[in-house]
Amino acid sequence: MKKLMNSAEDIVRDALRGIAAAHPDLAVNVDEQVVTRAEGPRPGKVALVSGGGAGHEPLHAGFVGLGMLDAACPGEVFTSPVPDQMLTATRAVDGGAGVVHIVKNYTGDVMNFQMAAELVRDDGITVESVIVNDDVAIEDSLYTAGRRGTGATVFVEKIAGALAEEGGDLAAVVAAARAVNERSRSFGVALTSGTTPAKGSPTFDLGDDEIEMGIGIHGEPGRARRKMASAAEIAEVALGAILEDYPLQRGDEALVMVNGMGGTPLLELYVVFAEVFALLAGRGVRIARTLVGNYVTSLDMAGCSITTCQLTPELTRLWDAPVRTAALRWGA
Amino acid sequence: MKKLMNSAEDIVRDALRGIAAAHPDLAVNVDEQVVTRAEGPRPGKVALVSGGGAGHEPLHAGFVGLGMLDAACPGEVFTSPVPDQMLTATRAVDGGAGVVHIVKNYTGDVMNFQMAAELVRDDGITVESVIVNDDVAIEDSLYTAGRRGTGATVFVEKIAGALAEEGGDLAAVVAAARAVNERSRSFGVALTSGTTPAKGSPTFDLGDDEIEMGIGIHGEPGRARRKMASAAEIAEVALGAILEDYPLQRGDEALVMVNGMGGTPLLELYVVFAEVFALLAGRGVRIARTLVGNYVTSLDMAGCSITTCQLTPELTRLWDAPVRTAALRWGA
Amino acid sequence: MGCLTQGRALPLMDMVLDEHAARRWVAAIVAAVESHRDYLTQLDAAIGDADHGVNLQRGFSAVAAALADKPGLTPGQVLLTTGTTLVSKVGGASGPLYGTAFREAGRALGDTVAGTGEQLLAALEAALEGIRRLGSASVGDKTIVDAFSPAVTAFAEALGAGADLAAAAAAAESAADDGMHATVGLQAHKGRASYLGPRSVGHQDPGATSTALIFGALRQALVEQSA
Amino acid sequence: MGCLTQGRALPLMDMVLDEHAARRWVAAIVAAVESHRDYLTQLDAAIGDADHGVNLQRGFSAVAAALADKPGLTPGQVLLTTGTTLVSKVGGASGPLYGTAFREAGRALGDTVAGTGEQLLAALEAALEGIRRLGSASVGDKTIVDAFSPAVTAFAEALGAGADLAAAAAAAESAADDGMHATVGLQAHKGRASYLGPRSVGHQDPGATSTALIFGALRQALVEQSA
Ligand SMILES: Nc1ncnc2c1ncn2[C@@H]1O[C@H](COP(=O)(O)OP(=O)(O)O)[C@@H](O)[C@H]1O
Ligand SMILES: Nc1ncnc2c1ncn2[C@@H]1O[C@H](COP(=O)(O)OP(=O)(O)O)[C@@H](O)[C@H]1O
Ligand SMILES: [Mg+2]
Ligand SMILES: [Mg+2]
Ligand SMILES: [Mg+2]
Ligand SMILES: [Mg+2]
Repeated sequence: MKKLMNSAEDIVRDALRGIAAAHPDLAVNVDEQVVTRAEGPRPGKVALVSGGGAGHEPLHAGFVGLGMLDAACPGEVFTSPVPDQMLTATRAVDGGAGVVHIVKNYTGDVMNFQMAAELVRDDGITVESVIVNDDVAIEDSLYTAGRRGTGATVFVEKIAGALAEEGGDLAAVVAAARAVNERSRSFGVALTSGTTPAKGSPTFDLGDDEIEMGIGIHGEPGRARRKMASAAEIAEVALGAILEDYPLQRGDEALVMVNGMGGTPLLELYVVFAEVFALLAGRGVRIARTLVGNYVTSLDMAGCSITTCQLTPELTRLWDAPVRTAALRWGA
Repeated sequence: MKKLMNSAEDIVRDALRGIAAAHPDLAVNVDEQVVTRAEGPRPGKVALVSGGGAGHEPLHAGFVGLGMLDAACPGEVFTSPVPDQMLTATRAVDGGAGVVHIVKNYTGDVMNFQMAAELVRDDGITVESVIVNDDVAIEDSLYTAGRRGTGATVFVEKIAGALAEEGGDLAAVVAAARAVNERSRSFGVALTSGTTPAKGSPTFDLGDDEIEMGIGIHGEPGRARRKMASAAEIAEVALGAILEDYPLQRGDEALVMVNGMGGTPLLELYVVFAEVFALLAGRGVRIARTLVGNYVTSLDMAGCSITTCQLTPELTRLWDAPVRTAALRWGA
Repeated sequence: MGCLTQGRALPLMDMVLDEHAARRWVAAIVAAVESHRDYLTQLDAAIGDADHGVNLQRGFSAVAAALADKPGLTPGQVLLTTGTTLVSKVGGASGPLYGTAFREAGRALGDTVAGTGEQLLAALEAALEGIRRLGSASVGDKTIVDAFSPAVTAFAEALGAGADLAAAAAAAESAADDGMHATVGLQAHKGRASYLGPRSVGHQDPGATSTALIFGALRQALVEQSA
Repeated sequence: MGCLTQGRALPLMDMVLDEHAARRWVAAIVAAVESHRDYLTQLDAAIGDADHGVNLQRGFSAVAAALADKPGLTPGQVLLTTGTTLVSKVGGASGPLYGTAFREAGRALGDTVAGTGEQLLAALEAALEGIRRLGSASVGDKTIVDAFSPAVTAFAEALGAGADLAAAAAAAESAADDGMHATVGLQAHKGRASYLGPRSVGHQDPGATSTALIFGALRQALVEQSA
């Protein structure tokens, strides 16, 4: 393993030092691993806190700022943060109008955020949790861990963040976040395994002509392995799995993200996007808004994920609202 | 080799279809491989055209838009575009106030742009070329191909683009572009070789514990190989090479980019930035403006490059001016 | 129960879970996690995200430091400190689960300075109940519960059959081991491994494996006492 | 000079570079580039950017198509079309260089329908001059020029010594080959390979190699005619 780091133990804190140095708009508590907006809480504004294991950059710290998150708490690589971080973050951003925890649906994340929410409530802060679970590669069932939260997290954070920024109250912000999650689906494909700094070798082995379909964002293997295929075929399988679960109809408008897993160059992501666009156009679905790039990564894994969200005029309006963060920025 | 593509032959055109689909602000001529702003030329505005081999995305197409380029012409992967593309691009964006060709200093790019400039002049369009050559890993000499153009290209395109947007005349825009180039230096490090779609295997072999110092952006090996080292050591060597060539003094303000080569995740780039920041702070140099991310890539190569530019208040003002492109966006 | 043989330099006492035994237990876990770190991570790489060993090591080395700073605790406080430290240092799934387990065990012990077999059993039951409440996993889901639950049952049965603390802990260890081995054949229904569906079969669960280490450490701590 | 033996079905003529010979030359380059594509790319991977074979193949297959569309050309027009197509299809360093070379050669042939040895020599000299003007490389810089320049000199010397076109082309081919081999020991001063500094030594230059193929193709085209 070769990584640009000083030590596997310190990689997250070293990166936080870099984020602090690069983004004067952010306040970074390196020791507690909490990133907030430099200007502090805005009284009366609903605050959004998210967090999760590191290794998915720019998620979540790259989405802290005007029109999106108020705080992010990155855990160790691929490890949910601990309740103390979430507590610190929540206290730091509470503006008296309630705090929303945006939680990707992983056993660890859910349990740690749950413990944090209990502690926060002891402080008298109103907190609501929104679970993101958009990954169609996983069967949804009450008797399992349920679907993973992946690409839709960016949509939820952007749209709920916009509503909070313009003064939406806690119930409205939570409702918007849940609506975005419900209307969004994702599917991921890996061309290579990622390598965690701590383990130092690829998490799984993949042949030179094999790919994993239905992977998550923690380097875990997917549900099935198949032979390498063209971008067109891969897009068809991925989008097919999404549409089977959440059909998009002729006349629908969609927000679509083709997201890189960290080791795949933008050139290839645009190739995939061209295929996704053609497939949806063939069904009469219009891609009204787009993200192509690395937004929810899995260390140095090569591959991509596709996320769709069925838009409404209101969701489109909130998507277009100004945002000023390290990784997403427009209109401000 | 596994890449998200349909065929090595079509990867650039397929990606251009994706760019066209993703960015309605852009007009993409897929067959001729020319990307321009959708709104067409603005009469009286100096136009900026750049181009180079593909494989460096988001460079250059990702920098076409308000406040930056007017057109980009991507060649095949790692192959300079041909004069016809540059001619088409130049004709498409000429607003009567002259056109600037921003050319990275590679034999092929320089010769093709030179042939294009001759053809353009036959059309009666005034064209000036600005050569970007910021890479300190290469000795500068009249008797060689000279220094490569790498990271500084982004700085040149942003700052010259801002001046053109606000009405600067041809001489002023060219002077600004040259000033940025002269004040900028870069140094690149590879942890792995990239793989071109056409060749299908890594361009060079690198041991599991080796890195290449002083690489360019075309997958070519660097000037020296060494044992893998910590991010702190790597930053010190890279920044050392830069500062030896272009010293930054106590009190200087710098624009600094830590750029990923395509296969390196943002987490690691922030670790490197933290080290660069600390090293410059130790010399009393303030990093006033920053870019951390994938801006000038080399396919799927793992590694990074560091680019510094000594700022002036005027350059800082132009850097801060509004920009609205696929890959760089603020204030608009 | 109790160790009545004489003739050694150590002062003898009834076999109980006192502060020293509790500390020995935790110290033995610290050592086991340290020496099995890469093994646990390797297991997690196959069906999870390759961090279970690293997570536990981060947690238990913090536990060791926290306990070293706090002399003169009750056994309940030892376990409470252990759990609280795990909650705030581990993260992931195992952090809240083991953290809650040790906190619940510590609470169950109350302020006793010498936990009896029945008190330790109640503590272990409270730990299991905490894990179940938080993670809603049942036996057969391929999790910590597959080792923890049979271990507690075996401990109870051994006590009921008149075994001393050390013997009951040995029975618990062996049941945890069996439960751990049995996870190989299971398909995961909880935790990250469940994402693999049928592909999770054929791999041993990392959490069940660390649970077996925890019961091995308990036996070790109590056998040392009875030796 | 000229081929005066009789007794074959083909109509005989003085050995000249007519349209057919020019087309045969280009066709032989197309074939050589096709069969050496991966080899040239491999050479470029060692000291460049792994695209020289791909670049030339893209260019020369476009040349083949362009020429197939245009019957009835002068030899000069054949070379001009070749050069123009290369300029607009290849890109990189080799596109403008070879494109200019063929364009200059075509221009130098003027409107002759049957180029003599002297006319071909003048064309080759114009090609070399075009490469030099554009790339400012000298012999020893480890580029195309290291094969092209000695080839032109050998062609001139052979002609001066009374050789026919085929023999002069054979001399040029052999000189280009020697020049190509000699690049192995050189440090590059132009082109991408120069970025490697001393590390460029020990590798054969891809451009010098393709130049040797071009002169091999010329010999082949003219020997076929004289056979
Ligand atoms: N709901 C659950 N109940 C009990 N144990 C669980 C549950 N989910 C996961 N586990 C256990 O946690 C272990 C993984 O822990 P760890 O790797 O540290 O956390 P993470 O999965 O967050 O990376 C699994 O092997 C499994 O035994
Ligand atoms: N200035 C120059 N003059 C002559 N030949 C050159 C010059 N620069 C490069 N070359 C030749 O071009 C070859 C590389 O061509 P190619 O790989 O197609 O282009 P690129 O270097 O742009 O990828 C080199 O091997 C060298 O022989
Ligand atoms: Mg984890
Ligand atoms: Mg090239
Ligand atoms: Mg894990
Ligand atoms: Mg090349």
